[in-house]
Amino acid sequence: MSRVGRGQADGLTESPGADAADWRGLRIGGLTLSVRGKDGPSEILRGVDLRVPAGEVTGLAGESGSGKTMTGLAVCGLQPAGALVRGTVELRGERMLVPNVLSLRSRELNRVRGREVAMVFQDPTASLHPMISIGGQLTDHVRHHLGMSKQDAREHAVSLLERVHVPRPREALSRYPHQFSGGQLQRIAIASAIACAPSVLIADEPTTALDVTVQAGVLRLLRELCDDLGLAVLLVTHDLAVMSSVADTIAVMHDGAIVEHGDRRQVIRHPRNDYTRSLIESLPKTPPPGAGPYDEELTDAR
Amino acid sequence: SGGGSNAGGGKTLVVDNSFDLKTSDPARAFELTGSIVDHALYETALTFKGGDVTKPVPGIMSYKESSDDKTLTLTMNGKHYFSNGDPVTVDDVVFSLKRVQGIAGNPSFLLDGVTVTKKDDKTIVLTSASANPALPSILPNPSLGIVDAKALKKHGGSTTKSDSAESYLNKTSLGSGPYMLQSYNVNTKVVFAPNPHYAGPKPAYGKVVLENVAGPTQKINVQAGSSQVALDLNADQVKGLSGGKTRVIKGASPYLIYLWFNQDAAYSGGVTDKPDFLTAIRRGIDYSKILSLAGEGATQPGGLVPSQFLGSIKADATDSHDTAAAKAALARSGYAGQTVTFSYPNDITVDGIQMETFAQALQAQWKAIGINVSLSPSPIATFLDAYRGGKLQSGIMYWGPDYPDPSDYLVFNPGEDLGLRAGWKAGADPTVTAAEHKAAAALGDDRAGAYADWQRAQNASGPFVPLVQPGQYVVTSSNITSLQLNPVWTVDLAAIK
Amino acid sequence: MTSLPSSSDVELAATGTSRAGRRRHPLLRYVGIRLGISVLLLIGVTIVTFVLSNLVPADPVQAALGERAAGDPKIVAAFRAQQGLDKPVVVQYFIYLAHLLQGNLGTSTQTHNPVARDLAVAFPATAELALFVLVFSIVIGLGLGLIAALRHNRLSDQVIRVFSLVGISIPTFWLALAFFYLFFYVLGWAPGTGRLDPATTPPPTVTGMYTVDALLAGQWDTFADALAHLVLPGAVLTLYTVGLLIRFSRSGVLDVLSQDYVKAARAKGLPARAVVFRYILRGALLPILTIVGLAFGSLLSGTVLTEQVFGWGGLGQYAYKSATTLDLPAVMGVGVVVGIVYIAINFAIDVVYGFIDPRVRVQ
Amino acid sequence: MPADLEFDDVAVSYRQAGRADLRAVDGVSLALHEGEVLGLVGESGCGKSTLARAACGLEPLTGGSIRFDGEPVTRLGRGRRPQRLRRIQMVFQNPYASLNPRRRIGSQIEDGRRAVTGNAPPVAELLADVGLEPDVARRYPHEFSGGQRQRIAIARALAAMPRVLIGDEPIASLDASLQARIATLMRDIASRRGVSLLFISHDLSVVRMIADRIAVMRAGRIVELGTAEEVWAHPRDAYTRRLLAAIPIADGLGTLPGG
Amino acid sequence: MSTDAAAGPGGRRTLRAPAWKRRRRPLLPQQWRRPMAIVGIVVIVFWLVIAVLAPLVAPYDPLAQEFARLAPPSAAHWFGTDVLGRDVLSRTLYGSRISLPLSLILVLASMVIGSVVGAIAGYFGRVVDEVIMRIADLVFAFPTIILAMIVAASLGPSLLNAVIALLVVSWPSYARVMRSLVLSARGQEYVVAGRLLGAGTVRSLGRDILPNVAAPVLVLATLDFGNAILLLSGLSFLGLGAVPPTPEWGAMVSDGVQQFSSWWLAAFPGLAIFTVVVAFNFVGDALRDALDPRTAEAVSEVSV
Ligand SMILES: Nc1ncnc2c1ncn2[C@@H]1O[C@H](COP(=O)(O)OP(=O)(O)OP(=O)(O)O)[C@@H](O)[C@H]1O
Ligand SMILES: Nc1ncnc2c1ncn2[C@@H]1O[C@H](COP(=O)(O)OP(=O)(O)OP(=O)(O)O)[C@@H](O)[C@H]1O
Ligand SMILES: [Mg+2]
Ligand SMILES: [Mg+2]
Repeated sequence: MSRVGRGQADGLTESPGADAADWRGLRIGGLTLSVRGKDGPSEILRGVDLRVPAGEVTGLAGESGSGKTMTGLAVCGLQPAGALVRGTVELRGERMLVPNVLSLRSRELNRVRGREVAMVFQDPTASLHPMISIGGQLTDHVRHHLGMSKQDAREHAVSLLERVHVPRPREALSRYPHQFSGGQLQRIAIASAIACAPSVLIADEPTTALDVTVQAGVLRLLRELCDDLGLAVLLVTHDLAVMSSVADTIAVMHDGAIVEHGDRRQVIRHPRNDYTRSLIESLPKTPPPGAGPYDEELTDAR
Repeated sequence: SGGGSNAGGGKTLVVDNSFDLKTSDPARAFELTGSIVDHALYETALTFKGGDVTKPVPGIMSYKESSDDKTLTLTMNGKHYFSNGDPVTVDDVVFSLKRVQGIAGNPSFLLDGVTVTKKDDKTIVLTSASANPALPSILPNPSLGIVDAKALKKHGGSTTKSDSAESYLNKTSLGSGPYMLQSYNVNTKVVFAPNPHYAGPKPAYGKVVLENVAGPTQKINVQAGSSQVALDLNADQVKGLSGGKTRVIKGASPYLIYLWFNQDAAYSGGVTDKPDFLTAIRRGIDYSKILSLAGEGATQPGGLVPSQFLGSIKADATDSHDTAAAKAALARSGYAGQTVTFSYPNDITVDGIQMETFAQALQAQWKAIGINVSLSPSPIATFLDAYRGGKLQSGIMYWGPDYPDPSDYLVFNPGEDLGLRAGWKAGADPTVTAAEHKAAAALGDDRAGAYADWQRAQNASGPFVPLVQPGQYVVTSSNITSLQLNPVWTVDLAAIK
Repeated sequence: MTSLPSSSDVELAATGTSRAGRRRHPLLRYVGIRLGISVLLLIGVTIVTFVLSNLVPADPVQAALGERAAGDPKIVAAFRAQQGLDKPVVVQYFIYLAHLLQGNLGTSTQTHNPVARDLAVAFPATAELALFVLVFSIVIGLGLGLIAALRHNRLSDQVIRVFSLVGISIPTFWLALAFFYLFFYVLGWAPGTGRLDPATTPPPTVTGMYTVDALLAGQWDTFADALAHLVLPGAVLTLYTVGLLIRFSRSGVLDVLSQDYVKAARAKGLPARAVVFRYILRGALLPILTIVGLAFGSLLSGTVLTEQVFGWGGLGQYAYKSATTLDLPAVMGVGVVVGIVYIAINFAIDVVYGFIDPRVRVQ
Repeated sequence: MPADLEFDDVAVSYRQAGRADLRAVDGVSLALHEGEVLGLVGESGCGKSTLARAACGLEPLTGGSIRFDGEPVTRLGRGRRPQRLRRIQMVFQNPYASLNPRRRIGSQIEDGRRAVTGNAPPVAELLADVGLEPDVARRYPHEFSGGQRQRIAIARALAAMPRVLIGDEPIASLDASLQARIATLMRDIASRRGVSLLFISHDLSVVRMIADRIAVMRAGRIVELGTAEEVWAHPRDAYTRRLLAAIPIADGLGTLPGG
Repeated sequence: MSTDAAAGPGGRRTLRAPAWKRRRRPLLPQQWRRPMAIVGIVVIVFWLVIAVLAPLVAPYDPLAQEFARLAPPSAAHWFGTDVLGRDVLSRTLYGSRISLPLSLILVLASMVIGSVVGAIAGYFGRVVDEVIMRIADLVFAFPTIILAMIVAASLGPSLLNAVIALLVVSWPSYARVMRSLVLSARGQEYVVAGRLLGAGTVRSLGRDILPNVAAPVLVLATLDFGNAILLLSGLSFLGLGAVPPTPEWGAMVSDGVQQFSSWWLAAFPGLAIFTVVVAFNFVGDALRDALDPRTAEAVSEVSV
């Protein structure tokens, strides 16, 4: 838990004030995180600065172990027990303004996460409870946060499943995770994340466990949701190709810090940082396959 | 909480006993607890008065013995009634005795060679093939309790092996004793209620609970007042219990704890069948230590017959501790350090004492004179199996009287039951056998002397070493004023006041 | 390994559904298989008990008959014939099995009672103790295990762990003695041995468990008495069982805590209570259930030492007495009964598994 | 071109409790020519690994036959693998699981050398081949990164002087930055040593870089087979087309893959 | 939590590997620094020293019956004397020479037997596996102590027979753990790789599988050690184990039962049992924590 943040804790403000029009989304400033490791404390994040504006997909790339996941978790207050977090995570949504998520007490935090900040994890088979029905997992937080009745929540869940293109949504509610394919599960997980209409969605490698064809579908869905709902999406992935296709801006992380953040075209084509460059150079040099219609329109689909 | 509480009509008495109960059918029961139970439920043809077992007295019947001790005439003695109100008849007595013989249960040997005949409605005659001077002393045995023949026949009772009345008798007693069975659980407790038709004086307690409790716990129970009588405590346990809330009653136990050494070359290991070795063994025993282990009241027996019985003798000088003599004898015996295996049952106690305690003490004492002994404990069941087969090299065991007569001890002779267990075959020791025959044949006042002579012959060359006759202790709460110990039925529940 | 049904997920989903829909009563089939396995195990148990008792080198006749009677060949022969000991072993087994199916477990050589009747008294005694212990242990053990796991590596976790390890490390026979000495002998707080005060008449038998029967009969004094007698042996066994349950529920919950779905539930902003009871406990339910079943099984047979000290007159004491006196019908009876209970519990747990785990339920 | 490894109508089924058998590989006919690099692509669960395992004799065939050097590949039972078949070697997906953590690198590679008679190259040479210093032979697997481990695994496979090398998604568990490098390494070594390579991957863009020919598999069947360029540029099968369309391209243009 | 677990053979979660520097050997010296483990080790070392040096540290001969009987603890006899007038302290100290080596033998023997049987079941699978595991199930279904009692009662009491009796009931837990470990190890890629390079059954089991599954089994053994002491002393307590005058702890406690008011007879040997058992449990628990989670699971499933 944050020690520094406590001092300025003024909790969260429902409905943002006058400066609300300024910008919406998530702003991470000077985020550091250290855990007590086997040989003394080790810094996992060393001052992460990142802006995730609403209506955009912000990609967070970097090699394994660079701290991408930890950044996402820290934003939701899900850092490992005993970890020391400092810095600010400012959240500005339609309904809520939180000067620093890190300084919230757990009950306040519970009002924020799931409702304003939602998270999608890498492996959908692991992130859904195997013994609770899809309906149960889609509605419990909705009823908690929005105070919906059971019936309303179920109707809402059906519309959510429709939204993420899960076939036969009504039947799906009474089924269990093992009865779905990985891609469907990831869609369900996304549905659960957007159920309370959050303003920020953190997706931690949402497609790594999926096949390319399925991945393509999920990526499209993310893009669609971001555009339609005006979500601020933080997409964590190590795959620059994936990043290149959906992210508006790309941040590259190395050893617990952001080393480069810029427009995706600029980052991919003209990386400024050496580390980014080495990442990009290691990609297979592949022209686009012949089959797919090389669609100019799609290129700047926003 | 149970102590003397007034439950229903009368006071409740709780007696703690470490159960060896198997059945309450008198014709089948032959264990200590069974005797306590059956003595309270059933009257016998003859009986003993209090703790005196030297002279049988009339029970349901009075007796007259023929001069050759072969015929015993029993005559109905006053009126006795079963708990259901029916009078006890001669037929009931005949049926009961024949049933014991017929169903071939544990106690049927008591009437081996005895023919039971009804003479008339008042008299029966018991005839034995050979002189049977012990018969009057055998008849008070609770196993020979008189059951209601008419009622029992209705529930499968018969005088043959087809008898199936046992389970009925384990629920309902059919006796004329002071109590009748109220409830019976072979593992936990037996509860008695007074027999309304009992011919004798009404017992002091309206309800008696005989409860299965391990020895050490009995002590606590009496101290805590949750029971009034504890039957299985040893000298160490009763220390400090006299006075105050509890009272200790001491008596001599009828048990004889003895050692045996196998005479069969196949099992003797070339050691235990040497007379000199046996001498070393006897002189190597520190009886004072043994007696201190057995506790106050224990005595060193002179022979195999316990002190209460006719023909018992006192220990003499040859049975004293003398390490020098022991070592000398050992040297003569040619013993060369072989390990002698010493067996004993480790899950039973005699008057609260474990055989194990003695065994360990003896092991150490013999070690001091140079004999290596290794102890070999086993549960009584496995122990008996090997022991009865005569396969054990040596060991310690006890003998409880089947009936209070020295003839019960003739089994310790060459070729007899216990003699064989020590590998002592018939004809192995003519001197002892001669003495045995003399004792068995003796009549009347000659018997005591003949049995004493027989025991001395045993001591001189036999494989048995009488080790100790323990003391018997009963702890009662101080409000118990009268309790009589008896070697045959341990304690008369009805006589406790 | 995960092998996600793949291909374009939209397509396959349709076929997946219909396939699942067509399958008939997968649960029934599952239960059937479990039942079959249980029956096989049961037969195995009867064979083992039978073989074991026949391997016993000592002669049961000697143990059953008294000093004098065992020397009498007539009596011995009568006894052998009555017990069926004169027939070939295989025949004996089938006779045994046939009797078993009729609920006839033979007659104890020691108590002269039908073994079934002895067990009908001994089993409820132990079951009462075991259930009493189990109820307390589950409440305390699972609660503490949960707390320890949730407070992983903090002081409370360490304290609970030490407590649990101490619980499973104390020799029960010694603790039983110590408790008895202290609370009965020295302090006089607890009642003595046995299940009831000697003067108390047991309540009319319905279940054979005195507390339950007393309640059914409305005998409050008897109930209080029976309960008071349960406390000491109960406490001794509870300490051990609690230790066991803490240990396993803690590790079970820790396993679940590291699962992504717990993280996901927390990320949804659910209150801590909902996360714990809805997500964590449900996830840990199966391993915990297994442990509870095992604990009950081990309680049934693990009471031997405690029953010995407290003179409980239950299955443990009965087993001990029959084993040492080589009362073979009784030993076999105990073996079969404990085996049946163990197998039945495992079967029940398997079935419950099937009901609560959708992966089994709708495979 | 003569074929080193020939699949002829191969089928492999798995038994499933309470369900019909699963035909994981369903009538595959395929030939791996001498010195060729054949890429096998397809989605998760389509049967790629099963086919690879069958080629090593690790799965019993339910139909068809696999021939190596003209002789059938027999099932690997309890006994030791016949000398002849040890010329087929495999590199596995997970570099963390494919090396015995309790044994030194050197001795594990030695195992490979001892597997076949004949003069296998020395350990140092094998390590140099995969770009590692000779002195790493004394170390244990946990001291290496994933990429290094995969190199070691390749060296071990090469030590047995294989004629056919099968890579079952050898790059799938590596960091993106390493994938292309390891794939190229495998190709280079294979061509240098004249080994035929069956390279399995679900990443078409990498396979395309190194394979001579590409086979596309779906639900246990080969749906398309052709030269790398053909398959990449002019896929005939609809499924292949969809697969290709789904590949995201790191061009910085924001092209959403088709789904 | 490092991602190591996920990088395990199942490869269930991560498709990519974590950085190599995070990879650690399973046993960390860190685990030994926990207070519980330290206490455990100190106590075990204490008892080991006592066991080795008993003749030097014990004040008297444990068998000498030369003192006042049933004397309470005093300056001359710290732990008092027993029924036969032996020094309880000396007997308790000498007791470590009985319990520790015997439990070790029991644990080692059941570990070896169980592991071999379990490894065979896991490696060969199919019928072999079925038969072996059903037998193990049977032993589980049969009440441990009762089974041990029957064996001990029929073989006759002796420590060796008690060990044999307990061996009969204790091998299956090792077999189960070993089987499940071998079962998962069998499919490991390095095992398959070894087989492809021509390793036969023996070499594959001995080189690739067993060394890699030894750690959890050893941890189970440590955890089981306490259990073994408890069971052995329990049998002796029932008179089915140690033969007098051997100073065995369980038998000494049982002597104490006979003399309730002489509390010192039972109290001290009981404490001795407790300290050893709890020490082994402390160490075993710490060791289990040090194992990586997947294998720890296999251990925890069985050690009831
Ligand atoms: N629970 C934890 N406790 C301590 N350290 C942790 C924990 N989880 C992760 N770490 C460490 O934090 C660092 C960053 O991990 P993180 O999971 O954020 O990396 P990542 O960039 O997401 O990598 P990947 O691409 O493999 O998912 C790593 O060095 C990792 O070992
Ligand atoms: N041992 C097995 N038992 C039963 N089914 C199996 C087994 N191994 C694989 N399968 C099934 O066979 C099918 C093909 O599996 P295979 O491992 O060959 O696929 P793959 O193409 O290698 O997939 P991936 O890309 O995920 O490795 C899958 O549906 C899988 O679930
Ligand atoms: Mg990550
Ligand atoms: Mg595969």
